[in-house]
Amino acid sequence: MNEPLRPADFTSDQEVRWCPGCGDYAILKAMRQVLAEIGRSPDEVVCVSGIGCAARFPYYLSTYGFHTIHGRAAAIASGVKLARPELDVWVVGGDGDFLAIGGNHTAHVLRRDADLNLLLFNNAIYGLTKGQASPTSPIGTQTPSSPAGTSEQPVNPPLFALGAGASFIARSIDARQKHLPEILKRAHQHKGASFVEILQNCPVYNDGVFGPITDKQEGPETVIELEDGAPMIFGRDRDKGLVFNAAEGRLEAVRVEEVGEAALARHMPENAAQAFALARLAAPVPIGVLYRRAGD
Amino acid sequence: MNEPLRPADFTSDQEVRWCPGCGDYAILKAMRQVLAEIGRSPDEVVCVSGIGCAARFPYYLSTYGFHTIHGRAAAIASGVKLARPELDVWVVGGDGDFLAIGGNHTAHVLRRDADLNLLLFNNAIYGLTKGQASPTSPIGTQTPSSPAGTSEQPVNPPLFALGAGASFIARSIDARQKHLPEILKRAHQHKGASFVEILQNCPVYNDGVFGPITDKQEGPETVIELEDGAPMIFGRDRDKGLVFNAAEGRLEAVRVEEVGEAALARHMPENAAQAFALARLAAPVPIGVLYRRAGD
Amino acid sequence: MLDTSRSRASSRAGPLVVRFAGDSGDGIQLLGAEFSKSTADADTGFMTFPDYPAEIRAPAGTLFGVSAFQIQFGADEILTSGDAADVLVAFNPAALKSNLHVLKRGGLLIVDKGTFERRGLQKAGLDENPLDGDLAASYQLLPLDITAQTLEALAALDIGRKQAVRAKNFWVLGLIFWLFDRDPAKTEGWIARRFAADMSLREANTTALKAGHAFAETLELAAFPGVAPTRRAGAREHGAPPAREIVSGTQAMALGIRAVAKRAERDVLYCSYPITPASALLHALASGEGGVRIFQAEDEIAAACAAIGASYAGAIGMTASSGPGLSLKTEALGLAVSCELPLIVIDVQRAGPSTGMPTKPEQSDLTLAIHGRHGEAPVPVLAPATPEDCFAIMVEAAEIAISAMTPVIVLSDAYLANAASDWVSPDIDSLPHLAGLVQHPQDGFQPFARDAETLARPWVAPGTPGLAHRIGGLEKEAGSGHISYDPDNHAEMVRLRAEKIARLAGRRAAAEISTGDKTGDLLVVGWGSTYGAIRKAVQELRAEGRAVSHLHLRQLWPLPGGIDKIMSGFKKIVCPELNSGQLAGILRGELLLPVEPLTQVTGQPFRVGDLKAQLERRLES
Amino acid sequence: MLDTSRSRASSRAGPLVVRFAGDSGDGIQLLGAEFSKSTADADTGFMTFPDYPAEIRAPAGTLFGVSAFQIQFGADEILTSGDAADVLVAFNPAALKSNLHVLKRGGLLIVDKGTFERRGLQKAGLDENPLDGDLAASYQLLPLDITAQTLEALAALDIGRKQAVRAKNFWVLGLIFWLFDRDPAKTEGWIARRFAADMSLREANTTALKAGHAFAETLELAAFPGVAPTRRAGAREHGAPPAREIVSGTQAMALGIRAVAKRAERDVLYCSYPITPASALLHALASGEGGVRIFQAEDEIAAACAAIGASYAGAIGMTASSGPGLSLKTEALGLAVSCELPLIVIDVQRAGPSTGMPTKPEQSDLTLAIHGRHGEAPVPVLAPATPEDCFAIMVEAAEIAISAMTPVIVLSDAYLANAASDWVSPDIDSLPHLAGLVQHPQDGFQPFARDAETLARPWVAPGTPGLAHRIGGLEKEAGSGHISYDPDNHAEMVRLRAEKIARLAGRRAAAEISTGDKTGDLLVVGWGSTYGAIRKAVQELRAEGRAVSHLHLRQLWPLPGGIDKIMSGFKKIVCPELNSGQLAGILRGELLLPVEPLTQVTGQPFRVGDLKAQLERRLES
Ligand SMILES: Cc1ncc(C[n+]2csc(CCOP(=O)(O)OP(=O)(O)O)c2C)c(N)n1
Ligand SMILES: Cc1ncc(C[n+]2csc(CCOP(=O)(O)OP(=O)(O)O)c2C)c(N)n1
Ligand code: SF4
Ligand code: SF4
Ligand SMILES: [Mg+2]
Ligand SMILES: [Mg+2]
Repeated sequence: MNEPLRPADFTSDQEVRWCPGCGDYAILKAMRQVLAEIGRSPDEVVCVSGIGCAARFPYYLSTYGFHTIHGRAAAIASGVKLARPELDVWVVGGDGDFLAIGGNHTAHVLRRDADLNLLLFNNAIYGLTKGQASPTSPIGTQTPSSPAGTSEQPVNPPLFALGAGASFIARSIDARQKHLPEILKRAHQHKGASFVEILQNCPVYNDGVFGPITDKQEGPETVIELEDGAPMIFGRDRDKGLVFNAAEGRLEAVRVEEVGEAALARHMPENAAQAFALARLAAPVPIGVLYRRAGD
Repeated sequence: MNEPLRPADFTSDQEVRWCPGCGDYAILKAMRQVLAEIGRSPDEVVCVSGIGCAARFPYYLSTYGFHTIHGRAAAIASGVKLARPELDVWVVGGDGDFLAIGGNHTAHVLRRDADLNLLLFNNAIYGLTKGQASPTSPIGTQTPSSPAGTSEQPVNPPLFALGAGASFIARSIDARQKHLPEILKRAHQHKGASFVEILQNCPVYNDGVFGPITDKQEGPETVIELEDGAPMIFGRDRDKGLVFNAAEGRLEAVRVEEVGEAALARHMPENAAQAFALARLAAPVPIGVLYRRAGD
Repeated sequence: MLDTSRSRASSRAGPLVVRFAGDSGDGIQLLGAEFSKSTADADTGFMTFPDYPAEIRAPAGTLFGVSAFQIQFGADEILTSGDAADVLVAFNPAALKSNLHVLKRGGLLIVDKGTFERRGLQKAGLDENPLDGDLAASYQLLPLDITAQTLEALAALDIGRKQAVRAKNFWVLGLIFWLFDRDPAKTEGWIARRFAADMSLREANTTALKAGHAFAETLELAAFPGVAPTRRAGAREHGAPPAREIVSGTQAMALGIRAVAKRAERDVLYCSYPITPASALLHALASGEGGVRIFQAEDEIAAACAAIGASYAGAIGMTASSGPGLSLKTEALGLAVSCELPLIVIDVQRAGPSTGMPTKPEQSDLTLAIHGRHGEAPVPVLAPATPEDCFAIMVEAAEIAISAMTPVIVLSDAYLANAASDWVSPDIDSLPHLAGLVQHPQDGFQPFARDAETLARPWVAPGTPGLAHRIGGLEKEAGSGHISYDPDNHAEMVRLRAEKIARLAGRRAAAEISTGDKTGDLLVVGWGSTYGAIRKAVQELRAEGRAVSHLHLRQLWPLPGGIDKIMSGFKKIVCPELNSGQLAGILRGELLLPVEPLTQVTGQPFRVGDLKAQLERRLES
Repeated sequence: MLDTSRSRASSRAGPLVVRFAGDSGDGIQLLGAEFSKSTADADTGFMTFPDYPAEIRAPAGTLFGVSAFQIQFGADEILTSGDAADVLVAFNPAALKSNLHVLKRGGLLIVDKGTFERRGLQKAGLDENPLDGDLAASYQLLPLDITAQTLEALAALDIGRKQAVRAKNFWVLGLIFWLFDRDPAKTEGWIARRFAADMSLREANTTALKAGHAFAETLELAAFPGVAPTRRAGAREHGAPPAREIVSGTQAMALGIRAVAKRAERDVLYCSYPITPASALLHALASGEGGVRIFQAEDEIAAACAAIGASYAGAIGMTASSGPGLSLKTEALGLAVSCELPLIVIDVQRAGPSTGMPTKPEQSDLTLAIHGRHGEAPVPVLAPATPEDCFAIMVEAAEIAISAMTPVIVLSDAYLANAASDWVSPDIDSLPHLAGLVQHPQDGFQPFARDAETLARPWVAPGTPGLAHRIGGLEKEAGSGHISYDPDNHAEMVRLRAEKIARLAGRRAAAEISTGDKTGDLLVVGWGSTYGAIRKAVQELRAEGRAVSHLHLRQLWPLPGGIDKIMSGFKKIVCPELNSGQLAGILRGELLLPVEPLTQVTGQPFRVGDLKAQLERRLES
């Protein structure tokens, strides 16, 4: 294995069985690329998942893989890592897997800060069981189990991770094939538990739930890409930015020309209060490393 | 039941079986007083608990009571409240009950904002099972299951609740027999899920884990009592206060005379960012209503 | 012109089986449903079974994307959806490849020949075109250009090609209607209502339907002889023909749950976490109508616990799941046993262990249901025998739960949940009045005092004035319910909890043979969804003069009264199950009789023919 | 001077039973432990049982705060801690009230008479002072002013009254040492080491010990005749007397787990969530020594899952709990079955259902262990028979888990966990080499290929070069392990998983009668912690000439080979269990024999006398 590895080296012989157009394909592509770039042999990488569409992931990688039971991937991965600390362990699951049945394991793994990379494929729906509302479904989501629309406040995954004491919290988007691999790599570099929320489109049961953010045109207007140390700027023309309203502890979108670039908040991933504000920010949707514990 | 109710009306005929000196006695006393002040008949009040020393609570009240299984009180109470929304439902448990095995139910009940009053008796230890470390045990806690001291970062209960999307988060201390009833009453008044962390001393397995805060002498120096809208002041001589370091999103203790009272942060329980800072504040320990969702 | 006389001959001898198979996107289930309705309208008995792919939306044309629908209908009592098909319609090569084995030799095989081109064959993993082979030697092959015909029929309409192709299921429906002499009018009416909002879809489907019908006529396809109307006995008993509906086991169960709410005069709180195949029931109840509210919990444990909380609070708590979920609920069920709360737990069984094969039926959760709790924690277990029995079983489960203050487990399965037949809606008001079962506290209320007959404790919900009390999962003193570690008290409470369940055997209907005589060479004991297949196999054996009878258990725990007496009338007892012999093991242990297991653990229902052959072998050995 | 001749007489006939009872704060367990050590030093066999209160620290002097310790020791093989006591020391009125029933008529009753004042009596709920009654008519009453005597003895020391009072357990120990002719020297040494850091405590306890001893001598209490040294057979076999230790079941199990790590040459990851009475094992392993690391998880499901993860990763995953925890682990165990991973699951049973009586032993999780998983998910189940067998059973469990690639459940209970006797530390290096059991991949590695003999699949951990593969809980294709919904494959995999477990019966030791002849009138079949009581009862019956034998099962599933043959040698089979007849039910179902249950569900171990009486009745009926 001295030649550089290629994504194909991380591709198993199993036929991929997600629905056509599923965002999971893009995540798989990014992941294969990242594993190749990281460069460890597929034999030294383990991918553990629960149950769900997302959780089929391990079958499509040529690494060691364990498709376990619903909600328990983080707990099982904890055992794997305790037994074999030298291996790279990735944990993959959907919003149901990680935040409904598995919410407690997710929280405790983050608290313990075990050196696992947790990838949450958030499509805001239970895909595999045919489209019921999940804990991340926005209020009003109509599904077979909520025909009148859901009324429960959804979980905010980065906020949940922050509340649990996570040391690394990031977000990316399935379709962002430049951004996503970058974030996966940073998650891998982080020592301790890395929590990555990947906004993933489920064209069958929840098409477009993340609105225009995956859209080529609208995306740049509704998403802000965070860069360590840089002022928080977004927009196709990089004409908008975020300022920190200290009184209310909120980040607010402004036009750069109105306040001047110097007035914009800078992204300091080690600042927990800023991370809190970023986690609560709905528009624009922040992507990148939202939080990284100082010293970690 | 037209006469005013007295604490004795909320006292069952069961002999209380906690260890001598246990903080649970004080909480029981406060609770009986509060129930009498609220003034609903014991027949309209339900107390649901899991398993643990704390969870013996319902037996000692003359209300309806359900001592269930470890970690599931919040889930069971959800069913009670769905079936009988007109009843007052209190959920009682220890840090193991609410944050170890029951962490997910706690988080989801807070997210759903069911109208339950959750009382977490936090003694930072598993009392009933003879003193193993709990998820809130400080790093280094030596117990029979962690003879070399724990190394895991503890859960921060108010932060956990904030991460879960709680609409009401408060903290009090077993021994504070003025403060605690006040907080319990406010929790009861809140429509939606109220999360109250009560720092509770376990003299047998974790004596003094909360340090001097329950101490008559040292308490005022190490605890800050939050008052809605008022500047955050503490100290026996009310000579210390908190200022908000906006850049780092932290509350910091200062001498009042150094900064002047006007520079002190005011407690705005509806300000989530402040609540985040309060939840993370270790010294002084904030007690009172840390957060209440605007409009709730 | 094709000669369909062979299949006609077989149709005269018995009922007919038709199977549609195509891609998930071909509208096979809709086609099946409409054909079922017309069968019901023709007053013909039937049973259907949809066969979905496991994947959500597999790539078009692949083998794992094939969706199928099978219906058996005819003059006799229809007990299953049929072992083998008389008619198979295959919409593409993958459908043909994966379904041909179901077609009888000599059966009518209709294929959409236009789909048998290079890409289609390749996706199905076929190297050669089977239509070029000797299919016609074994089947009455009828290759039609269904897609092309549909497109042609719709050419005049102002719709896109993609939409037009979608109408091909209605084209096939028209053709099949002609074959079985059905009247398309009702379906046209349904199309008009269903697609009222979209004129072009409405027109497209209606046009396709008519075109298919006309095509069959033009082709001078020999129609199957009319299958006589066979409203089942009893259906006409009460004068005017009662309303008939098509219900799957899931729908019947949902209706049964609503009936419980009505007859118990209490809210039902149905608590669940989605899982295949139990979620369909959650969906069926999601509207919140009829006194049944749903609560979608964060996991199965929370669902079970919320249901327990609801029952504690005086509503009827129900919780449903499939195997993995039942495993997760075991601790919570122990609490309900210990606190003696009514609770209904539904397990729509699927193939295990672990995640297993989620869409496939199995009966392998029986021992878990009976024994799956730590400590001595007996729980009654029921199982419906047919899709429509899913209604009645819920009412019975509630009757037991309330009258004995106990959780009750109902074991359905993936087959029952999906299979459908028509029925006459039951008259809910004539059902037993469950509200009357509730134990009212006597003077000197004690939460663990007991009714002398049922041994049930009183069900006193929070809010009841003057009766506030505390319960919990620690051992309780008989009567007072106070925590007790007293050795004799514990022994007595364990005994009482067991006796309470054991007494149900006496209080409920005794076991009864459902087919055959009271004595004979062979007693076939079944339970659950295998009812139809066993009954049919036994009927056939009896028709051949064999002394075989069928006993079907709807109550698995406690075993119904009189079962030992029945068994003593037979030389041999065989217990067919879709597991490795779980009921057989229980019967052996309880009755000390050499009950022989007859097992099939393939994730498939029994085929009547296989079962019959196996039973024949047992008769001989 | 008191006449102790009656108790002497009884002591000559058999072993002696001494019971200490006092308040939780009185140091009863320490007293018991030191007396046990001196018993071991005297080369006398024994068995002890501590009887803790359920409450953490109940108010002093109350009934529910009473802590007791019982030891049986003597010349014969000691099998239990004794039905009834020859000597009872009661430190306060509550202790007397709740323990007097254990004292034999005519037994020696020592009480601390100073505590029998108004408040003490009141706390014990006594209206009258029992010492004023006719206790002396039934017992050899010896009221001593223990507290006062201790205080007096320690008057010269520079310690507070409270501390001085605390030394009274050592005063009693001194007295008891004199009674049984034990040498206090070793205990003095132990005190010196234990309290090395606190001179005053050291002096206080030593002084109290000597004072008690001297007091007994002064009083001219008649000492019990020296009980002969009875090093058990085998202990001296290998020349030099091997080191003897006192171990409880918990300690023996912990040593067994360490032995597994050593002999398997793999790390053990012991994953648990605290629960009574299993937590003691977690504590015993918490130091992390001997290749055994612990992981305290957030709940039992996480504990089971982490252990599965560890096993998947090539370590030996273990997880332990008690009933409620085992209930919670059921879904996870199904995954381990489906993925065929080695895993050891320990259940320290306690009285159920639900929370039940957490500190009390029961054997009521057997059917849960055997059947408690959805789908067909067979798992081997073992149970140790004695505290020291808790060692060997762990090694056997590991041998099965690794050689058959399966989870194994070990059922201990609250009695075994706490009971202690002395043993000769086993020679770990002579134990089987577990590392040799691992299946090595042959050429053409397939994760679900199987060893021809054991049917085990290979255990290939992540990190192994060139063998990366995927496993999961969906049904797998035989060999390749790929996801498969094929009906025949599923049937075959279900069969293989069952056959793999069934073959253990043949591979492991056949059943063997442990006491008595191969034929007779009555075979008593037991399992688990009841071994001692059953053996003793059978021995006594045999001594009376009854044709009774004892078969004790250590392997409950699959049933060991030859069991049917053994049973055929007896007219009647009775199965005593601390549950409602779980093993009896299994034996009946498996062997179709009328095995009679003999049940006791009181949360208490069997008493030899009761058991014997019950067996006698069965012999007669
Ligand atoms: C114990 C258990 N409960 C429920 C299920 C059914 N189930 C499988 S996947 C799933 C949720 C899928 O949603 P998510 O985790 O968001 O993944 P997605 O399919 O959306 O990728 C559920 C409820 C199960 N397999 N096991
Ligand atoms: C399913 C289950 N797991 C474990 C236990 C054992 N157990 C009882 S209480 C408890 C924790 C007690 O700690 P906490 O909740 O903090 O309450 P405390 O006793 O400290 O008040 C545990 C682990 C149990 N009863 N049930
Ligand atoms: S259902 Fe949704 S999430 Fe699942 S594979 Fe299909 S598109 Fe993807
Ligand atoms: S163990 Fe601790 S928490 Fe429990 S009753 Fe005793 S003092 Fe209170
Ligand atoms: Mg999802
Ligand atoms: Mg605690």
